[in-house]
Amino acid sequence: MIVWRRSAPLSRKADSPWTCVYHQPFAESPVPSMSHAARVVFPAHRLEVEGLVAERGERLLIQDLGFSLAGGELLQVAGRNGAGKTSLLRILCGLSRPLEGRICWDGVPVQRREEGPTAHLAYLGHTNALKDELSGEENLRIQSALQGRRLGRDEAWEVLGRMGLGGHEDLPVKFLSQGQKRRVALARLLLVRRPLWILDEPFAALDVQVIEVLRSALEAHLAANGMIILTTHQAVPIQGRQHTLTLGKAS
Amino acid sequence: MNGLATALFTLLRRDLILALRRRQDALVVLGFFVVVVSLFPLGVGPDPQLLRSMAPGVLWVSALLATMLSLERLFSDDFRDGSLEQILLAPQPLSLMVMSKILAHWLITGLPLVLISPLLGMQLNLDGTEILTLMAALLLGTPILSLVGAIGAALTLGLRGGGVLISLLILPLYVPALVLGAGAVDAVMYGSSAQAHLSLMAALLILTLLLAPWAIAAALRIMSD
Amino acid sequence: MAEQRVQWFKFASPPNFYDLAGRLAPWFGGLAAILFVVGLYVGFVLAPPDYQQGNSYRIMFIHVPTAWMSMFLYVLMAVYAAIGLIWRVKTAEVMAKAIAPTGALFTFLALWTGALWGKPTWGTYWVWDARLTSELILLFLYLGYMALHAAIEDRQRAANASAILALAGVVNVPIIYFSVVWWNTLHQGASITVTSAPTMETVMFSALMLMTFACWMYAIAVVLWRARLELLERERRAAWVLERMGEKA
Amino acid sequence: MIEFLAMGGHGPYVWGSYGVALVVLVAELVLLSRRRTAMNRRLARLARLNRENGAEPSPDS
Repeated sequence: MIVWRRSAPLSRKADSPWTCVYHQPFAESPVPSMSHAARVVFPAHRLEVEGLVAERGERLLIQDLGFSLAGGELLQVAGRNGAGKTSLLRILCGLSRPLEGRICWDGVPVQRREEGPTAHLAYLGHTNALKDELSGEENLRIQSALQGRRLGRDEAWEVLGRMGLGGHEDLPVKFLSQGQKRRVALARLLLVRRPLWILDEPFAALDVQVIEVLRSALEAHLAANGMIILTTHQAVPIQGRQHTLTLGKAS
Repeated sequence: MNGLATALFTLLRRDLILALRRRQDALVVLGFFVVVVSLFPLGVGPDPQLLRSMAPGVLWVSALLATMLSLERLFSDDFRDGSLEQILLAPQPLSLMVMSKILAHWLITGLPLVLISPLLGMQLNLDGTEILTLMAALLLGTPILSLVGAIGAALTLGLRGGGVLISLLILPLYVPALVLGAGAVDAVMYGSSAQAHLSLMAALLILTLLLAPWAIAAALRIMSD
Repeated sequence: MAEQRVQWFKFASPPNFYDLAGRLAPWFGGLAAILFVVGLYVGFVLAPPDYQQGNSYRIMFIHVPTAWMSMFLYVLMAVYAAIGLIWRVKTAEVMAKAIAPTGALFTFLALWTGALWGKPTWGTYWVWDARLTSELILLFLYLGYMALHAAIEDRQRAANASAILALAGVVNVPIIYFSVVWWNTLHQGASITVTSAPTMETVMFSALMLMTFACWMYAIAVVLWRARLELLERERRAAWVLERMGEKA
Repeated sequence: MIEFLAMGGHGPYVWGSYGVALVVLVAELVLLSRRRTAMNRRLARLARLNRENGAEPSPDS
């Protein structure tokens, strides 16, 4: 089985699957058959944020912020530079502690969740969180295992192939271009199968093709009843229910 | 539980693989240890008796310095490329994940020091039992160095001149390990038993194992906030 | 429980602490001055020369209190650091930071006076005896704490990180002390036994106590003063600071 | 008096200890008060600027 897959991996067939395999089916049906994230349809979840207060240095960044997000919804966090967008995302992830406020997942404060405060989310920051010395496959399998999910080699290869990295799976990441590295990082998002994606400037410094890959991945995730919170400077049209939250309007 | 074991083992394996692919890092630490110890006779003269009586201290202080050298990169690589954030976000308890990383650090830097110490001990005229005691003491002591050092490495994460700062923060905390470790060899040298030293060292190791991971985890959360 | 918490936070709120510390500090300072004068009088005029050490033993009246203070203050600093870290009480964080320089200063004085006492007693300024050695390491711990605090720009993060260091240090201080004592006895080094001498007269003992209390009062006064300054600096954009400064201007 | 100052031959050590202690403690106080004046000046200016600009010290009060 494994040998057969390795000799003829899915990924080798198409060099640009984001147009033919991944994206296009999605345009027709809300649950694209080839998308990994979409194959899993998440049950209805709810993220609620109440009375969030945060400061950076001595500056009050966020004051009494509240919102709620349901499955299939996207929240775009907008605001000028330094308004606290990244800080907000890091708070939502649990990487930073807010001064006050509650973040609830399905009505339970995230700190009290049995599965752990971060078991419902996947985060993609400015950095790709990849190890240069490891190959894309190794990076993905390690990242996935760190999140508690053992990942087979075939699955890693398949996702990398869908990301248009066919033939690059076992190459150390340092030989990949910036855009290709970002694609490996995006592949991680698909693999960990978390209902909430928190993405910090996911479109920054991406070439057009990768933007398209990401866009369709986001749409597939929304279609699978996932949630997305992201910050972005670029206006990228995404189909699905969307909200915008603008930070730092007051000053 | 299974997920936890998988995650811990994966992190350990990842750090070991990375160390293997960047072998020079670990070798530099080992080389530093050997060079520092070898320079001492040039400084104090070749008198075998003098060298022998200085050997425990020289070997232990060199081991401390070699460990210091390796600490700076313990978390900073993961911090820079963003892997640390992913480790913080993993559902597993951070203090256990940290233990995996430290075990890897010890296997990469601490264990080689233990293994090469007999050679350096002979260079400094230590005899058989003294060398065995030295190895035992280093075997118990180098994990303490890794654990305590990791606190410093976590606290200086992302700071300019972090490497120098680590030494100031951590070297005073190394005093008990130094006293016990060098004392064990001294005790054998002066004809008594090293058992008391080694038992205390083991107790210290257990205490450090219980407390340090908590401090490291807290420090990592604070410094990556 | 909740009400108690509110009460405590009200007392510990920066403006209240600032005002209270400002009112209390001069009293502690004055008390320190009086105690120093009385303590020195008892120590130098009333206490007779020691039959073994002559007059050099009078260094004890400053050496021992500063050595005690250096250790007490480190523990106190760690306690405040822990309170600040766990309950996020800003004033506790500020207190921890304010204690460090005074603690380091007392440590330095303990070392300096110990060395000067060592010369007439042992014939050399520096002896690796247990107390001096652990004082030296304590000084390094204080310096490390202050260096880490200074190296981190963000105040909140600096307070939290150095709190961890202070806690790691305070767990280590007794271990360091005992390991150094042990090391010292194994190597048959010298050690000061004067303070524990059963023959110490009541006059000497009271001089020692007076000087210790004087050091305590001094430390409290100085720490409160410094904590006020730190608080002003940290909260310089807060309304209560502007109010108080506006009155003065 | 001279006898008192000589401390039975241990004068330099005794007075060296107490002298340095005095100098160090006073220096700490002086440094603190200097820091205080500097900060007062800076904060008073901040407060004045705040009033002149007509800005409320706290936006939500």
